[in-house]
Amino acid sequence: MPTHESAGQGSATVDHLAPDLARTMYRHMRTARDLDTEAVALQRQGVFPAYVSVRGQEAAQVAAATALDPSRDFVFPTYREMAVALAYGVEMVGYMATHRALWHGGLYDAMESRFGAINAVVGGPVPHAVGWAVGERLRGGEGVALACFGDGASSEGDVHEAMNFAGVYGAPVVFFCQNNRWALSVPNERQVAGGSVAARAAGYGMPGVAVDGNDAGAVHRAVSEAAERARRGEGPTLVEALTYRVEPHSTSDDSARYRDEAEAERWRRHRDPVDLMRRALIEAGYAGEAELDRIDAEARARAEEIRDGVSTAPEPDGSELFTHVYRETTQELARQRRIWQEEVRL
Amino acid sequence: MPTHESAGQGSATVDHLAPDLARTMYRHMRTARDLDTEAVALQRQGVFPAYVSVRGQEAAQVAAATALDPSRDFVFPTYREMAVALAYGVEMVGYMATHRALWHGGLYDAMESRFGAINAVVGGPVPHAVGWAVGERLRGGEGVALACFGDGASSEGDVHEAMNFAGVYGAPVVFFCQNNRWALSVPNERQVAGGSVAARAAGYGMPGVAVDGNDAGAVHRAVSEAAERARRGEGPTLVEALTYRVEPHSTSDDSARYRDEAEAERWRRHRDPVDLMRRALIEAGYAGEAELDRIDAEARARAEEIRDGVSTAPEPDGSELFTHVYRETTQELARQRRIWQEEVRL
Amino acid sequence: MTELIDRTGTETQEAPVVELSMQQAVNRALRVLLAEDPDVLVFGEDVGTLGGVFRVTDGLQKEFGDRRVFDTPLAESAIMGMAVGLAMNGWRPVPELQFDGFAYPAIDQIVNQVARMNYRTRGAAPMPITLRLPSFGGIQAPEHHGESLEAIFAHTPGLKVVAPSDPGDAYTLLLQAVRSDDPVVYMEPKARYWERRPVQLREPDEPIGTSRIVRPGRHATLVAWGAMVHRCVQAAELAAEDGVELEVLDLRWLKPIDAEGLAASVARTRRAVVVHEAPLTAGLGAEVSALVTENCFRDLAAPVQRVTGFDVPYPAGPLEPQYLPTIDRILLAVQRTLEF
Amino acid sequence: MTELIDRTGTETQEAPVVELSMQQAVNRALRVLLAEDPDVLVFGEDVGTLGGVFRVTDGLQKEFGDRRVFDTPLAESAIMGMAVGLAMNGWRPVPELQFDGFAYPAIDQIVNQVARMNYRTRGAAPMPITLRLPSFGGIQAPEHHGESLEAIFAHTPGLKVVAPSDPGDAYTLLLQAVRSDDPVVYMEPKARYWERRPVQLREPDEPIGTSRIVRPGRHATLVAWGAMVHRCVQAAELAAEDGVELEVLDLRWLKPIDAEGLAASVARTRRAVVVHEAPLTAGLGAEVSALVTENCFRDLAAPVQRVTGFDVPYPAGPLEPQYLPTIDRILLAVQRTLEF
Ligand SMILES: Cc1ncc(C[n+]2csc(CCOP(=O)(O)OP(=O)(O)O)c2C)c(N)n1
Ligand SMILES: Cc1ncc(C[n+]2csc(CCOP(=O)(O)OP(=O)(O)O)c2C)c(N)n1
Ligand SMILES: [Mg+2]
Ligand SMILES: [Mg+2]
Repeated sequence: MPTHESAGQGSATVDHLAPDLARTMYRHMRTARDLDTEAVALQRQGVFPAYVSVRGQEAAQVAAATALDPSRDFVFPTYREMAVALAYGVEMVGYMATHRALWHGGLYDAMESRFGAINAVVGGPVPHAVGWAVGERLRGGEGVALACFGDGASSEGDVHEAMNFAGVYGAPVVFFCQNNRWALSVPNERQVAGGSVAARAAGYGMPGVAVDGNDAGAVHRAVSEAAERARRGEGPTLVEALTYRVEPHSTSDDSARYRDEAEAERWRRHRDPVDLMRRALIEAGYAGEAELDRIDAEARARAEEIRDGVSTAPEPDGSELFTHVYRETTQELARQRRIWQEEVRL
Repeated sequence: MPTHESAGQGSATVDHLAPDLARTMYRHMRTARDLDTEAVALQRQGVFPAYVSVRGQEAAQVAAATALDPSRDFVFPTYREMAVALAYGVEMVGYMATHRALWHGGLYDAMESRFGAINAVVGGPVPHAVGWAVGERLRGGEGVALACFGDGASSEGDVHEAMNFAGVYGAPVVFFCQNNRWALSVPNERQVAGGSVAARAAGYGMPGVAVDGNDAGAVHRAVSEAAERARRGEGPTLVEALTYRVEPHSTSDDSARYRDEAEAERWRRHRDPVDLMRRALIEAGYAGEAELDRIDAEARARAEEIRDGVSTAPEPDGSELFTHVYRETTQELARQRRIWQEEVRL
Repeated sequence: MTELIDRTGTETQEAPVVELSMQQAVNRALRVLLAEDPDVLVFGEDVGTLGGVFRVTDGLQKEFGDRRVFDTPLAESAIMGMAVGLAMNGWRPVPELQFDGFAYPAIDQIVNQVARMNYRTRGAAPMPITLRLPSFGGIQAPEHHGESLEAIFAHTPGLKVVAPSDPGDAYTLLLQAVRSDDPVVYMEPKARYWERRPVQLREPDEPIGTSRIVRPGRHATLVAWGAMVHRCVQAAELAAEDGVELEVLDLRWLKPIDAEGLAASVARTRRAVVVHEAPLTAGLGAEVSALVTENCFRDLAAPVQRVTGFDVPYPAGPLEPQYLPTIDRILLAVQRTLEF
Repeated sequence: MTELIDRTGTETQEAPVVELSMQQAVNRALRVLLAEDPDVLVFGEDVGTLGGVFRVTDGLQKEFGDRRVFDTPLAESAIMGMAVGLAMNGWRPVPELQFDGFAYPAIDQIVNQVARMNYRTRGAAPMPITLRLPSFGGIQAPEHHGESLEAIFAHTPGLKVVAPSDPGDAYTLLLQAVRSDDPVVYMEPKARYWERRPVQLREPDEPIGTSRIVRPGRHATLVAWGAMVHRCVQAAELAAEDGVELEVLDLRWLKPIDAEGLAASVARTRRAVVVHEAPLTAGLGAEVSALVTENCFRDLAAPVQRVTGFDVPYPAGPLEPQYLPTIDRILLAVQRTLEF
């Protein structure tokens, strides 16, 4: 069975982290939290047609991102990876643009960021991570792919096929499952046979680690170790971060229809990852209240700046419909573009 | 880790079987062997366009079939299940018709036989077994579904999705993997990450049993126990029968291109399941040479009868192209049938 | 076979008129089906406790229990594969796949298994499966939530395909689809889920494959299905102000297609414009164009015009209105055919 | 854009003539591609040690090593998903899916990922992937080994699709497909794998999307691709005995379709018959028919005829010749169009 590290402790472990790193993680978590709050507000104001909150998953996301090396690794995200993006260094106005529906995949440069386009197919990008990782080994590189997916996604065939491929090829992949207990309205009990995603790893001959997903330090350790294993050529690891989706699935969802919101409330109150991290920093002597307040203020400013950026970003021109379909366009598509020009743009 | 029962013993265990059952199993195995030999010959003679041999897998197949109750269970086969069909009581001329390409799914009645149509999509029928089993429980029945698949099929997403569904619903399914070491030209080492299909079971919270697939008694016990578990409402089990594909993948294949045929030869010589069963029957005092010779003769006669039946079966009439597309045909299809009548049948 | 009689015709007098959205009409139909046939099962992602992301299955689990209406894990291929096995055990499965774009992971089970199991077993194992698939675009949704897969389904032997355009048809056609012993893909136009309309809850009384003249006219026939029917009616209303009378034919059944109904309309109007959301190339508009031309070659005064989505991936919000056929594009195509 | 010049034209003089089957020609092309570009990777089920079930990749692993040419586990979706990731890491993947019917499990990755990753990333992550897919029927194979998926691929924005009909084109078009930075589905007509023909190993010298007049004629144009081109040529030879000169146009590229080449031919002949193996309804023949009609309406003397597989699942051996378009059916369609 997979190792459970500090699951359910209700605390964050930071002693093994350099103080600087721990503070940086806190800063990202706080920024993500504020940006999340701004995003929910933007949706209420009608600026975003919809938004998927990462609230409560900041520890898991920031820790995974900061355990990687953005100069050589590559992240394959889902649609709920805002704090991973932020902590990994993705240009955030471009990232948030997806929520304003400016461009499905986001407006950041996926290749420059080494952070794939936002992907809405549950499970779909996981094999991409394996392909990237196989390719990385083939060219002798030392990069590691992080494959993000949810507990619901673990049911998809693609995730299984990807894990089996990674095992067979010994590919440098970290399968990073954020188990937030819910896949839209379906809880783990009716989603994950056997109850543990991490437990699936053994069947592919790879280590599986279940870790407290609200403990940033624990997740950081687990992902770091998995990444280092992969980098050493020892193959894939599955890390399951046990956390909780405290918000509804998206702003279009009403979670009161299918769950007891008191449970979410308990997670918000007693296991909020940002609070836990703040407390741990102070207890470890890594930062004082004043310094943390300063970081909080900076985080707020950064979040507001991103909010303003995405709110005022220009809408893409309609011609972009046609620009990126092919590298080398076709006569037929050029003809259709003319029709668009004459009949739609007017 | 899954239990390995008598793996690699090079013997068959029959003590736990009633003598009658053990002799019946031997009869089926011998008949299947002879029919297989006839089928390969028919392919050489051009009667069959191609054939997939079950040679060496007779123990696994006959044992699985005889562990079930054909009056209430249901088998979901692949394309390599001839001995399962035979032992389960399927009308064998209709079964073999698929190899003469008379009808893709075979010409037996799948519903009457409680043995699904021959299915060439690797992994594809496995979710059907789960659906059938879920439906069986819903109507309060006690039937069990046997989902047949190969080691190669274990890589397909459908097999994973099916196992997870079965686990979540506690469906009465026996996942029956015949691991014959090869998926066409690809050996287990480059197919099954972790090396064991049975080991995957734990990840779905179900028992996984690896069993010597050339020991008919061992397979019978494993499948019986799995079926009884399922019948008692205790959910699915994964049984992996470890065996070996001693023939090429099909008559179109040349296995010398990718493997050392000496290995196949060792399996033929030392672990032939029909030989092992014969020896075990004698050793257990379940039958004497004379009786077994009589069974052998009967098996040969039966195989020849099936061979003759399938060789002389009439080809389907062209109108059958149109008969079974829908329960309620369409005007358009009726129109196309007229075109066929006027322009093709002539 | 086109039904020319208006909804108020005599044979439908008994059906009561109620005000319903399409989402409610589908819900009503499911309720009728679950009540009348104990073999009907409704399942899919989030259809149970939640009642579906569009609330189409709202209240069904409560009313019929979690054995008749239940959630599945998140795996589209297994949902359709399970439907096959349930059908083989005598059930009448009504699975939902949550969005059009997530039918792709299930295409293998749909094409290779659902659509041909009756054929493969020579009629022994019928597949009375109705796949409910919220479809088409127009709601500014995320990627993969605005796709039109009808051409793929219509190309698949063994399937029948239907797309209602209003609440009344949604109700009646779903009854017809689920009661049919053949597999049917039932495509619900998401963009039309919410508008409430006076609806007659009619029992099916036309054969599968019957189209409907939504608005009669004589200068050209607009052919559409799903949400585009409404748009064509709007275009026809505008054209009428200029004295151009457009007939709007709601194809409804995309397989089998009502070739006779199409031909009868175009024989009268001599001109046709087919409108759909899917990309142009190899879209179902090509089939309509080919069919009409084959059946009405001598009558046609102009080539059939196609007004469709462009050959580009379905775009995000702000570009959606520029991708989908606009009323302007429809009217320009009408003009082209009239001036040909 | 139709290339009217025969293979013996001046610009191709340098290419040596050798006798090759299509299977060998594809093998040669792969060898050239692997040799010229270290980023080319060939992978799929059984393509490595075995050299493919059709021996198309025979010897490649030996020559280029098992890092460039390798077997995968048995999972089609992951094969295409892996191709996406490899492309994002700078490789030029040439995956094989073993048979047409087993592309269905990979449709989600092909449609939702391969075809639109360049679009999704606004050009940051191109997908120079060539999917080699042994396709079409005619070899009396088991179920799912005789399917024609071109309509699905052609309907998918972001894909390009090509189907060679002879060894020479197979060689040249594969070079073109793999060197292209766009994803291409390359459909190999299995029934034509084995016949050896004198072949010029030509470098690509025409744009993507160029059709080819295989046989010039003036009474009607037969439009086909893959194995049906050969059958159309046979039909044309028979018709010629009766003084009917049929032009045979090998479409080759099924996306983009050579609309100009088609129109130019039909403008001359005024009649067209499109022939394909896939079922009729919503097949690519509908697109060809619609296109030709749109572009040649005034020239057309008769509606475009479609001679296709029937709307039934691809059948087993003995029924295969009754399912596939026969020479008789082609000639009857020619007669219909001539007598219209
Ligand atoms: C293939 C596919 N099927 C269905 C959906 C619709 N859908 C979007 S998110 C979601 C739940 C995903 O749950 P999980 O994987 O746990 O991720 P989470 O939302 O909890 O982060 C569903 C069903 C989808 N996006 N993709
Ligand atoms: C989905 C799918 N992909 C590919 C194939 C082609 N194919 C037929 S059998 C086979 C190997 C199957 O291996 P395994 O599952 O181990 O079964 P075995 O043949 O050994 O009985 C392959 C690749 C197929 N039939 N279906
Ligand atoms: Mg979740
Ligand atoms: Mg095998």
